[in-house]
Amino acid sequence: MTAYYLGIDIGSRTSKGVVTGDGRLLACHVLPSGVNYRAAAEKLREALLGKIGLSVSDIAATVATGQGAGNVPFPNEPVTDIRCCARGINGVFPAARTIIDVQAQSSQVIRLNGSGLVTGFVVSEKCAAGSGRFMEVIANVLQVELKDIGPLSLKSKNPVAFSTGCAVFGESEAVSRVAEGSAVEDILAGVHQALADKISALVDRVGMETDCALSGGGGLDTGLIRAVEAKLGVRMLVPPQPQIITALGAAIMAEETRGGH
Amino acid sequence: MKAEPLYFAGIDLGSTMTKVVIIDAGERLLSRVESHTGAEHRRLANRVMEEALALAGLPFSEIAYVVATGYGRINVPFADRQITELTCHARGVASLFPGVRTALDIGGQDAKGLKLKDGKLVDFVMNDKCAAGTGRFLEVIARTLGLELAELGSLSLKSANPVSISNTCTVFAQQEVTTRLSDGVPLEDIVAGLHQAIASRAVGMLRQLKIEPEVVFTGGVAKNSGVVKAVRENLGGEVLVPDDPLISGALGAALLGQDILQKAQAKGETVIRQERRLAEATFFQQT
Amino acid sequence: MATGLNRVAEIYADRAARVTELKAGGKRIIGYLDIFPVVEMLTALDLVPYRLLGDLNEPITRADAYLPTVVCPFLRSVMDLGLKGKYDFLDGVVFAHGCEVSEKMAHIWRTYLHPPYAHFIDTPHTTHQAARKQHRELLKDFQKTLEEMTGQELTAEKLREAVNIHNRQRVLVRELYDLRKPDPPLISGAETVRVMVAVASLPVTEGNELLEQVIGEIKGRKDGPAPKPARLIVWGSIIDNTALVDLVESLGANVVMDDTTVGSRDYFPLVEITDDPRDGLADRYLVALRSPRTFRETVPDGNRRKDYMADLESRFGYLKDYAREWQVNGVILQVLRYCDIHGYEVPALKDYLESIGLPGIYLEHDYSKVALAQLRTRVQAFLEIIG
Amino acid sequence: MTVEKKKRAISRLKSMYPLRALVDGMYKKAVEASKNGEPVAWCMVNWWAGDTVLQAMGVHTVHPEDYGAVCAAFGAAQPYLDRSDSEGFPSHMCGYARNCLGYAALMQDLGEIPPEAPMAGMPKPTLLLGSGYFCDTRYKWFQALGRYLDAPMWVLEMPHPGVPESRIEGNREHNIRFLVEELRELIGFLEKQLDRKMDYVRLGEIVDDTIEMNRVWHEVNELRKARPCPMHSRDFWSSMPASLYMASDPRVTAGLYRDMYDEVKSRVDNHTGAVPEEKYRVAFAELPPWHSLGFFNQLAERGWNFVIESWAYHPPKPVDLSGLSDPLERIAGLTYQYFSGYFEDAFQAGDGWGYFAHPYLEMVREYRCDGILLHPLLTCRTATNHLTVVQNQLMEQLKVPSLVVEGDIVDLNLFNPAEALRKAETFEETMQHYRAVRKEAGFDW
Ligand SMILES: Nc1ncnc2c1ncn2[C@@H]1O[C@H](COP(=O)(O)OP(=O)(O)O)[C@@H](O)[C@H]1O
Ligand SMILES: Nc1ncnc2c1ncn2[C@@H]1O[C@H](COP(=O)(O)OP(=O)(O)O)[C@@H](O)[C@H]1O
Ligand code: SF4
Ligand code: SF4
Ligand code: SF4
Repeated sequence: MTAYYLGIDIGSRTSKGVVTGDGRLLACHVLPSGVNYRAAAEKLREALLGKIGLSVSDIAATVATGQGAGNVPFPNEPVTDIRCCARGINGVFPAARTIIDVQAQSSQVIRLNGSGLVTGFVVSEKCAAGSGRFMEVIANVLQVELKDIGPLSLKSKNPVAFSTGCAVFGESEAVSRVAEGSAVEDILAGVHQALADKISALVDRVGMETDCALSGGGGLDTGLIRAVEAKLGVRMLVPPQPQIITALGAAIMAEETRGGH
Repeated sequence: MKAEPLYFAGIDLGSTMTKVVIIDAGERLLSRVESHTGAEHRRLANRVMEEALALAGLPFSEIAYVVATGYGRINVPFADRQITELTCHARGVASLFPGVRTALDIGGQDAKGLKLKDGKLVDFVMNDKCAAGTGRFLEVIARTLGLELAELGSLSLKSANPVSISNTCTVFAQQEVTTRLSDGVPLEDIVAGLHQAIASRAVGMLRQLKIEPEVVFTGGVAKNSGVVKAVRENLGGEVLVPDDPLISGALGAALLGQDILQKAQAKGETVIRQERRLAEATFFQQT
Repeated sequence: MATGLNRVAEIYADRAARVTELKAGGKRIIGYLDIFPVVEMLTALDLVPYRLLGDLNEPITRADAYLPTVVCPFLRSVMDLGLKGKYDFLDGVVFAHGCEVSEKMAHIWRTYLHPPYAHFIDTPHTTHQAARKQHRELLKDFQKTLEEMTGQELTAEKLREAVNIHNRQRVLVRELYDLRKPDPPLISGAETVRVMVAVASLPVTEGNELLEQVIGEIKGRKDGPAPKPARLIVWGSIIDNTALVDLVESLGANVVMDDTTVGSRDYFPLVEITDDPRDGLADRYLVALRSPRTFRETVPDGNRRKDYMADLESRFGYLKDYAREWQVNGVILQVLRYCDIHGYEVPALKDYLESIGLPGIYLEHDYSKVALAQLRTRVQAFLEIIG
Repeated sequence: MTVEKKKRAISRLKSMYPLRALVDGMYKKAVEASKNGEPVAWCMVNWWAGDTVLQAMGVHTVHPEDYGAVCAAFGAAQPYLDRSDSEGFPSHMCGYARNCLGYAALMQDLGEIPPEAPMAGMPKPTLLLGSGYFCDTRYKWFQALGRYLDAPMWVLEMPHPGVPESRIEGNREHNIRFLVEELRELIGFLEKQLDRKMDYVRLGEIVDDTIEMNRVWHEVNELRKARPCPMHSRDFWSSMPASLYMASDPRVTAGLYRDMYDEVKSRVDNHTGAVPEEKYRVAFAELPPWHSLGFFNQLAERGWNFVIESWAYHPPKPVDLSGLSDPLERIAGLTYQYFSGYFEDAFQAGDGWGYFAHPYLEMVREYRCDGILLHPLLTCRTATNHLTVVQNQLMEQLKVPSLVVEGDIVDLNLFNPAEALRKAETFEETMQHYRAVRKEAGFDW
């Protein structure tokens, strides 16, 4: 009989869940975390089980991670998101030795070995100007959908240089730039560059070893990926669903902890 | 010889609010106008000026001197002189509260501490890198909570139990606030907590200048009675707030205009002035 | 045509150009950090002393893995340039115990960059008799490693000659600074920075020639700085780039004097020629150099009590003289973030300035263009204060 | 100190308490002495050198550095830090210094010891004794105190052996001579200030007792190589000031360290560890977050045992100085040993990064550490400068990973315990990984 494992990643913006069985990804789901992490976790589990027609009792083990892991109301093993992320990427790209994980609240750079164990890491300050939230803030004020920011930004010829390092002031600067005639794509590209600069400073602190992967919601943003690649001078491995990598890793960890028994 | 018209205008093109003040030679306030600086207005400082002139019932040509200050001061084309907001605020404060030696100004984009001696600015500190600790922080939160800025103060005064918000970053605090609300924390406790956070940052900065009571508190954020209370608690001393805290910079600018003209006249010098023509202003420095 | 100043501009833009030429011609170039390595001993052995400086325009990327972010950004920049190979042409480096971080960086530098020759002088922090004696001993140690490296003997004769040439440079720098005394000054603050940086990038004799040429030109120039209401002195952490001075001068002030390195602080004191020239050198670098990193006794002889004002006078009195001679009406106290040596000095210096009625403004910056731009409003407000 | 209600995950040594009490008692003694008109010095740690001299001359001492840690642990530092800020001292400067400058400013206002000062407070000093070793703060801070205190100041100078230049012929000799002469000049200063003469016989005894005290203290720490480690860093930190600050007659202190030796030895014999289950042996660098020591309990619950910490607070490796008749030469010898004994390896390896970082290699190797917790301080260059080098070298040479947790010694606002714990949890995996790597590379732990 197949054992099923659940990985739950309650991020500050989005909650991600994954079910694995026999070492394969069987289902995944993403929903907004909202203000109630408990509810988000419940809904996530429901949706996942619904997708593959399983019930709670079919789940052999659950690992919860992310900012809201402490609020997950059903039995689980908590594991830090850095470890889960490393396992997740290892599952997809075994050759990856460095991960750039761009989440809503922070960015982190993780070094890992061939078994997906974390061998070093560094976490950014909690400043929105260095995380995925910067993109959201700007996208929101420019009334661009998140999914469109990447493609738009890639069209830019003249990225706007921001005069501030703060996401909030950056927001008003973006508004003024538009009012003064700057193109939306140039502003987006400017933010991508600003973010890539911060990320590259983080990378310098732990060092980079190729292959280098990019995960987290930031991995959905082609504009950011290109900006980081240009800055670091290497190609990024980006999984098809970068946002669920940490949840996938959590499921893998769930399997590992139970695997032997 | 034609007598000089003796009216002075100060325009404070702030990051959030644009303020214009017109005074006469007796330092009487003839008109004051405030308007959101907003993206489109940033280029249109002249509109606010026009409005102020209309209110005062004066043609532009009657204004003897125009001083521009604030974040966008460099680009007010019709100003005769640009003076930093630090000097202008100090001048405004000195006229409103003669003898005061320490002032705190929290505006939309920065917080400043001013040190005065004999009515003149002698030292200052400034915090302008991060929105946390500025009026912008409160704007963002008010927007999130669907509240008017003007409501924040009285609401927070109801709180007996301010909660502390663990995120310093404005953006993340905004999110934390929503989470706290959904946890059932009363709105007023959250708002009061935010006011405390702003106040403690501001007072921390102000401390870099040996504080000499009493402290005057100006800038848009001083309109918020909750922050005023928190600043008072943090300082452990009296805090003076002008009736119209928003305009102290513009007022100071107008007064400085008068000072400049008087000084020049006393020396028998002629003052160079811009053509009295309203024109568009841009916000960013032109390169 | 202002060929001297043009030459200055060229060297300032590409500091290494001349020394790499010399190196190709067989000269050995020795880098040194801060103002405490005794460069005369290099010159005496026909080695070219070359000052290690940072680059404000180059973002610090590599240094993060070797020096933490909470230390002097200037030193981080120097380290960063080293790691990026910008100092690979050096045949050796000399460090001294300037400040805590510069000392540590010396060791980090030799660990990771493996210079062919490296020497660290553990310059004492006090001017006690014991410390002076120790400093002389340290210079003997330095001499040993230099002689070993060059295979030549450092004779008193050669050393005396080197002292003379370096003293000549110091006299010339003073002459140059004298040209800042008139109102308006004949040379701007930013130009002075460029000259000083250029001089620190050349062998001493060439530096002297350049200085003579520049002084000649400036004396006769018509296109000097315009008069401005504020005449300022800049005090504090190292200035090896025109950015800050440019900013200040663009806002309506002339910077007419400095108490920083690369500037009056390292060039003004002369070396006394002593029987054993090393004695004069040891005392000049330990006692005569006026850096806040060197501690001087706070109690006048025979006294039990310390008098704060007397202490201030003995620490900062020379600034009053500068202010008088250069007709200064304001002081910029600029400190690089995390520079403890200068940071601790700020309140005391402010006390002193207040006592002599000179306005001062404290500016902290982190050795980057962005940070400097944010200082604009502060500088402007200060100039308004001076009025 | 902070009260812990729960059953502690770290089992503390009973013999630690009297040692800590000695240091705490210094404040009360100094306040008494000051009332009686006896001289009191505010003293930077110039390790044993200056303190032995002061003790022999009957000068009472308090150590503002220790007092910074005390204020932090009592949660009493904030008003002093605020005051320092308002005096215009940049806030990125040493937390101990800011605490002390704020304290001195307040004391000057009040004309007396601030009433809420922890312990008995530090009385107004007769002398300020700074030092030219280890950090610029040690003399710049004391010099800055001149704004508030009229006590004359002396800076005791020390050379920095332990660098490659120390091997130049004759260098050792002139360094020792320098130390001795410096001490003589200090004594001259004290004699003039205090109008009393140094009693060299008494000094000789104190110096010998100090050497012995350090020897015993060294032996205690040697025992910590045992598995499981019988003594946690927290006990070290509580006990170290007794030796660093010459808290009492060194003979008395030596007796207490001997008691500690016995207790630790019996734990070793009984295979009793300082934490219930020693899963990870961890080293610590440099200074701990005094305000949040509870953090170590949380880690202890996860099986982290802190088995060794920065060499800089450890006594010198024992050295035989009995052949030197001049007590000043013995102090110089001890001090020189302190700054060079840990670097023999560095000299052998011809390493330029010698004295400030190299000893960590030996430490981690001999105490068989799985990892090291680096605590860079935003306010202290000395304890932070070299940490990246330590991190790089431990990895390169020993395959031992480092965990970096930023914080501060005094300023609570700069340390985030939740984030620190998240990082620590992740780091466990890294330590496990490198265990395997070391095994493969032929290391024996
Ligand atoms: N469709 C998308 N296109 C581009 N970027 C996206 C998209 N969706 C999310 N993002 C980015 O991902 C970030 C959220 O990342 P995520 O890893 O989900 O964060 P968390 O785990 O903290 O909730 C957002 O801030 C945004 O920058
Ligand atoms: N009616 C009000 N009640 C409370 N706060 C207000 C009110 N109006 C403005 N503010 C606050 O004042 C800030 C703007 O202050 P101001 O001094 O005008 O700044 P600036 O000069 O940078 O535009 C806003 O960010 C807001 O927080
Ligand atoms: S700088 Fe802006 S984005 Fe960064 S922490 Fe401050 S408010 Fe947040
Ligand atoms: S600026 Fe300060 S920290 Fe930097 S090298 Fe100079 S003295 Fe040292
Ligand atoms: S070593 Fe660090 S903590 Fe200690 S006194 Fe010096 S600066 Fe302060």
